[in-house]
Amino acid sequence: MNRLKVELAGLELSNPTMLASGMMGETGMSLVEAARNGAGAVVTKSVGMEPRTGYINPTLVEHDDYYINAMGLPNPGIADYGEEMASAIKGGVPIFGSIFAASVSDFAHLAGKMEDYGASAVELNLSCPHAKGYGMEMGIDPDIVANIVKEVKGSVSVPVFAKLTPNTHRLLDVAEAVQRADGDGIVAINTLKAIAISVEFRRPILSNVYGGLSGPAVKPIGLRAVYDLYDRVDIPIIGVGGVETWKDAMEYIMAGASAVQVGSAVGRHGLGVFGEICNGMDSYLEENGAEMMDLVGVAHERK
Amino acid sequence: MNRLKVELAGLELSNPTMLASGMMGETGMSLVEAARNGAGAVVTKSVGMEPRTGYINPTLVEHDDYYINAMGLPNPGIADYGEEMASAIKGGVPIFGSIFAASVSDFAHLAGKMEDYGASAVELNLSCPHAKGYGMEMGIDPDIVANIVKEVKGSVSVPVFAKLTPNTHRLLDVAEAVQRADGDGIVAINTLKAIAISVEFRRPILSNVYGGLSGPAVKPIGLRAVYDLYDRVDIPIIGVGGVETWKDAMEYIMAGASAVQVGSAVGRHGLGVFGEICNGMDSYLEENGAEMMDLVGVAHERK
Amino acid sequence: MNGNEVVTIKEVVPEGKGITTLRFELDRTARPGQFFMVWVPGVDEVPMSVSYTGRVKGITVREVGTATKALSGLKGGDMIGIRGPYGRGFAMPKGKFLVVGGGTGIAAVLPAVEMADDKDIVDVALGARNASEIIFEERAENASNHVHVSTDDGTRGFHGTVVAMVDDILKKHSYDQVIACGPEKMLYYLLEVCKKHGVESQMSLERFMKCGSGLCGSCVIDGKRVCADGPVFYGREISDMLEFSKAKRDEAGRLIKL
Amino acid sequence: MNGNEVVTIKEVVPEGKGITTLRFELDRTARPGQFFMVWVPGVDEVPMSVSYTGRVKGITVREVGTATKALSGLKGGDMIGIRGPYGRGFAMPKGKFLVVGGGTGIAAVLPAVEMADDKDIVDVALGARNASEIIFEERAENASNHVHVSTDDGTRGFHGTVVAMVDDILKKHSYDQVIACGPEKMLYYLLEVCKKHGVESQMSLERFMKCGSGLCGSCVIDGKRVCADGPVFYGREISDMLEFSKAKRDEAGRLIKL
Ligand SMILES: Cc1cc2nc3c(=O)[nH]c(=O)nc-3n(C[C@H](O)[C@H](O)[C@H](O)COP(=O)(O)OP(=O)(O)OC[C@H]3O[C@@H](n4cnc5c(N)ncnc54)[C@H](O)[C@@H]3O)c2cc1C
Ligand SMILES: Cc1cc2nc3c(=O)[nH]c(=O)nc-3n(C[C@H](O)[C@H](O)[C@H](O)COP(=O)(O)OP(=O)(O)OC[C@H]3O[C@@H](n4cnc5c(N)ncnc54)[C@H](O)[C@@H]3O)c2cc1C
Ligand SMILES: Cc1cc2nc3c(=O)[nH]c(=O)nc-3n(C[C@H](O)[C@H](O)[C@H](O)COP(=O)(O)O)c2cc1C
Ligand SMILES: Cc1cc2nc3c(=O)[nH]c(=O)nc-3n(C[C@H](O)[C@H](O)[C@H](O)COP(=O)(O)O)c2cc1C
Ligand code: FES
Ligand code: FES
Repeated sequence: MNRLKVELAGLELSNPTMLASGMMGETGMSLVEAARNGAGAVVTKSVGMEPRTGYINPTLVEHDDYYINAMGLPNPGIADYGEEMASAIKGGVPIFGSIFAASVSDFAHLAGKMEDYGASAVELNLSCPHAKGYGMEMGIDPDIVANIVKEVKGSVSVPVFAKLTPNTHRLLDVAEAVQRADGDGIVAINTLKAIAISVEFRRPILSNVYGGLSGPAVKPIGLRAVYDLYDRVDIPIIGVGGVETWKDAMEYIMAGASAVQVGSAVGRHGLGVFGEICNGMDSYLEENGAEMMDLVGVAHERK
Repeated sequence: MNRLKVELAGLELSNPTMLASGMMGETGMSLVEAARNGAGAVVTKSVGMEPRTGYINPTLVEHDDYYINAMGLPNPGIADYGEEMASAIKGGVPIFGSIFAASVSDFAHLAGKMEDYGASAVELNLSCPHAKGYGMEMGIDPDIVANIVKEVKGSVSVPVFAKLTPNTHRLLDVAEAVQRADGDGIVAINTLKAIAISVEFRRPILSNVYGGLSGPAVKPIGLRAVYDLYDRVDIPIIGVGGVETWKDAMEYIMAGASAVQVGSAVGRHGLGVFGEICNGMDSYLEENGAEMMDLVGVAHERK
Repeated sequence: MNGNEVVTIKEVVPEGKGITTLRFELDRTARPGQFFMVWVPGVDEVPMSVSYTGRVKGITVREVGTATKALSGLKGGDMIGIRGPYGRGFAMPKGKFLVVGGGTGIAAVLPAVEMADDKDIVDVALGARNASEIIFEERAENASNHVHVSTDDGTRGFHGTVVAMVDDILKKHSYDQVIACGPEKMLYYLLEVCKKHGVESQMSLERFMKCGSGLCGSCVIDGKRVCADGPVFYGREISDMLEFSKAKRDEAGRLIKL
Repeated sequence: MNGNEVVTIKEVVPEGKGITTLRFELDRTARPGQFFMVWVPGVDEVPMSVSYTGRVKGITVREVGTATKALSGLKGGDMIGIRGPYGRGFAMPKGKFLVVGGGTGIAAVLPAVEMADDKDIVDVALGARNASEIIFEERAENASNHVHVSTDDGTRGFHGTVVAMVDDILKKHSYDQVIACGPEKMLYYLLEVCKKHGVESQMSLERFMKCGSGLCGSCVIDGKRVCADGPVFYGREISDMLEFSKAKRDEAGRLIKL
């Protein structure tokens, strides 16, 4: 019996761990590697209409407990990405096609392409904190988000997830807008807008100045977002932010997530992290005679 | 010569380190201790109209790189706080009287009392993320904030600082409102809304469920706030969030802060942290033939 | 790393009337005189001195209210949350020393008796209201050749307060230091006795604690944080405290005269 | 801890035509085959192999474009930003091994020569286009009794490619392993030669790197991250790579045929 199995928006995952968007997902074969290492599903790099080279380096700041990144959404563009999807599919796990765009119609176009390429779901990146004109700037407005979701829903038949930003006090309003527009699920959180400064050089480190904070430092914020979302919306929630151990993952599940995505830990600990999280959760479930789905949101029962 | 000296809103600080609000500041003698240990100024615990006992324990979650706290604004109430201020003044450094209230007129009343008690400045807590009806809920609305600041300015002659929340995308709009309303300075940031969950007990750890994230984990967000504020407003900025070393402090200064507040580090490293930060900054200034005030905002020159 | 952790109770030992020891495994270094913040979910989180400092740690609880009642009712296999250990513990004195425990304070000082690995350099004085509240006497005897016991009602050992007994002991023997924990009133008189005999002391104080880690200020006495700057202070430091035995703070931080 | 740090250049050593070593103090452990991300503010941050692994570390830069030009122009006292070391380095082989360096690749393998503390268990083959690009020959001789040198134009040592020279060496001597770094084309032929002689190898690969720490995927070859799963791979792993010597990715992640 597979205790780890979860179901969300009609998709079945053999376990609730997913590779987060941006983690090596530029290439199809990396997604296959993640699946081989135990990820229950994988998310592609956020792909846009045209190829983008991203920002020049430095694009990453590393610290004991966090990263700050400003890659600048490098991606080969949706046309070339078909080839990557063709290899990615060999991973044998559901693929979430992550997309970003500056207009509603571009979102719809990209989503359609992802479905054509074989994506099991679409993830709308409405939350990148450092790319001008994309992501977060639209992701804080419930009406804009509702429009995008509605349009995308009209053009694909796979489930549509909206990835939201925590850089606002309106997260819950935006999530409600997603639900109203028939969105199938919420992914939270993307990174927090952050900077790093070099004292020696008296300047910001990232070439783009601004980047996104991720890793263990953001887990308490991600958990809060998921916990709040679980009270506010009925559609499934995927938790992201600082997941490194089985306990981190379980905290998200108990807060209300039906699955978790793993980003920074893939750099900090390697791809083995998927197997370790799954083994840990499996032992816990066995000892407690429980199945994964029983635990979704249990932390709400006692406050 | 004292290279560390800074001036903000007409106040002179012998060095730019301050004890942040909430750190032991319930009692006057703790503020004296902080001053003796080298703090250039001290901020009181946020004091309200009535005594408050705060939330029951657990009120704190501790982690390698952060705390999450939900003290619940315990404080003896403004009437009793006069006695604490009478002892606090023996510290010989400027005291910022931090206040919180649910109405504009209460803010004005509290501010007046703090001035009467001998505060050198007033700090408006518009940003506590976990106390219902106070703090953050009003601190995200530029108009409400402008009203509070205007009213308080009308009732005191000491400078008025507004402490803002990072839990919104409107931080800069709120800061502009403070400036428009003749506020004398901005303090940023307060804690980020967060939770912690116990897997074993399948429940949130804090009795209040929600708390505020502080410590090294939030430094990149605090720096971002200060960096942005420096571009947007002309009034002085005090940086708070994750300051533990002289380099952390200097990063805030270079991002645009005229002073920094130290909170969590007082628990993590003890009160000796003020002396260490000052010594480190002093060596740096000496080696570089600079004075503190020369470095405020220098990171903006090269992007 | 003092972070939040959950441990499983391995053993529950009744020590005396209303006094219970809970043992659990925790892989952290704890020094005599330090304390944990102990969480009983749905009830409270309260400070408890470390009564066993080895790998299998222990706390010893006297039932006085809601949280201590919940703790006293736990069984083997139950779980509690732990933060810490926090605070400045007892420093190992140079020379010969006398360890004094009053009531539940005995639990806090017993590990200090055991930190001496020579049964002749540490003497012990244990006092309580009556015989049923004298705990850890055997543990003390395993670590010291001279264990004195007193009870207020005379049901065991010296009849009178532990302070009176210590006064007698100090008349006959000389020590380089006294180490103590107990009710503040006891510590007040003990400090007087130590001063009279010219002996330096280390005493563990108690104040109302919320964060336990030096942040919130609720435990402050004369500007010092009992949780972080203490709970153990030297007698000379305590002598300078205006609030010692005179006042404490309530949960709102208001000064309450004692 | 691999976090961002700023170091001061202690020494600048010209090694050959357009090749410069920068030495700086950095208190981190680095193994042969690992690399740093090196930041020149206002210019770029690029991957550079560790060419000295001791406390005073070094990188050896060949000038090919903007960033490497900026690095080559630095003077003692200048500062650079450092992240890392990152990646899987060379594993110390069991038995006798041959270290092969081609061009700037010599800088990356020299520490691998020095990890053997017996001059007889490691032999060395260094190759470059011409004599002025042969670097670290003396360093190699200090660590090995057999150092072979080749140049494409015959201005020093064996006249021909380093791969041709290694083919000769492998005909006469047997090794348990070959360790190599150099241009991908060289590695391609070297791998063929190793296979022919039945010798296992470890080779350090290069791909376009942004994050350097296994996150962004820009350095991926056949699903493996060169920065984190490599840069050193075993010959048997490289043989399975469809993109090796055939294709690489540009900055947008597009596949470019080689
Ligand atoms: C450093 C330190 C070490 C301690 N070690 C021990 C020990 O080893 N064994 C033991 O039995 N007790 C110990 N105590 C006392 C113990 O913490 C209190 O008895 C306990 O918190 C009472 O909680 P309650 O809910 O049972 O009682 P309540 O009904 O809540 O209170 C009873 C009395 O306990 C005190 N108290 C309540 N809450 C706290 C608190 N958070 N911090 C401090 N005092 C409080 C108050 O004075 C109150 O009047 C220690 C206290 C401190 C400060
Ligand atoms: C693991 C690794 C170790 C390396 N070690 C060394 C070394 O020890 N000494 C040395 O001189 N060089 C080394 N390089 C190569 C070095 O990183 C590039 O020469 C350098 O980045 C070129 O930058 P540029 O601005 O001078 O040239 P550009 O004009 O930007 O580019 C010149 C060529 O260098 C390559 N390049 C540019 N940027 C990068 C990048 N971020 N990552 C990888 N390749 C890039 C491209 O193929 C490009 O065509 C190493 C590369 C890798 C991946
Ligand atoms: C290097 C890097 C690149 C990322 N790229 C993307 C991206 O393209 N699209 C996206 O939606 N999120 C992106 N993210 C955000 C992650 O998917 C994730 O939401 C965030 O990092 C928090 O999770 P973590 O703490 O597990 O890393 C990126 C994060 C990092 C560190
Ligand atoms: C235990 C605790 C209590 C706090 N109480 C207050 C408060 O009463 N008023 C306030 O404005 N900020 C309060 N804060 C926020 C701090 O002043 C500070 O803004 C925040 O902790 C970030 O700084 P740090 O990372 O240095 O701790 C509190 C923080 C902590 C950890
Ligand atoms: S209990 Fe918070 S400072 Fe001591
Ligand atoms: S350079 Fe980013 S994964 Fe290798």
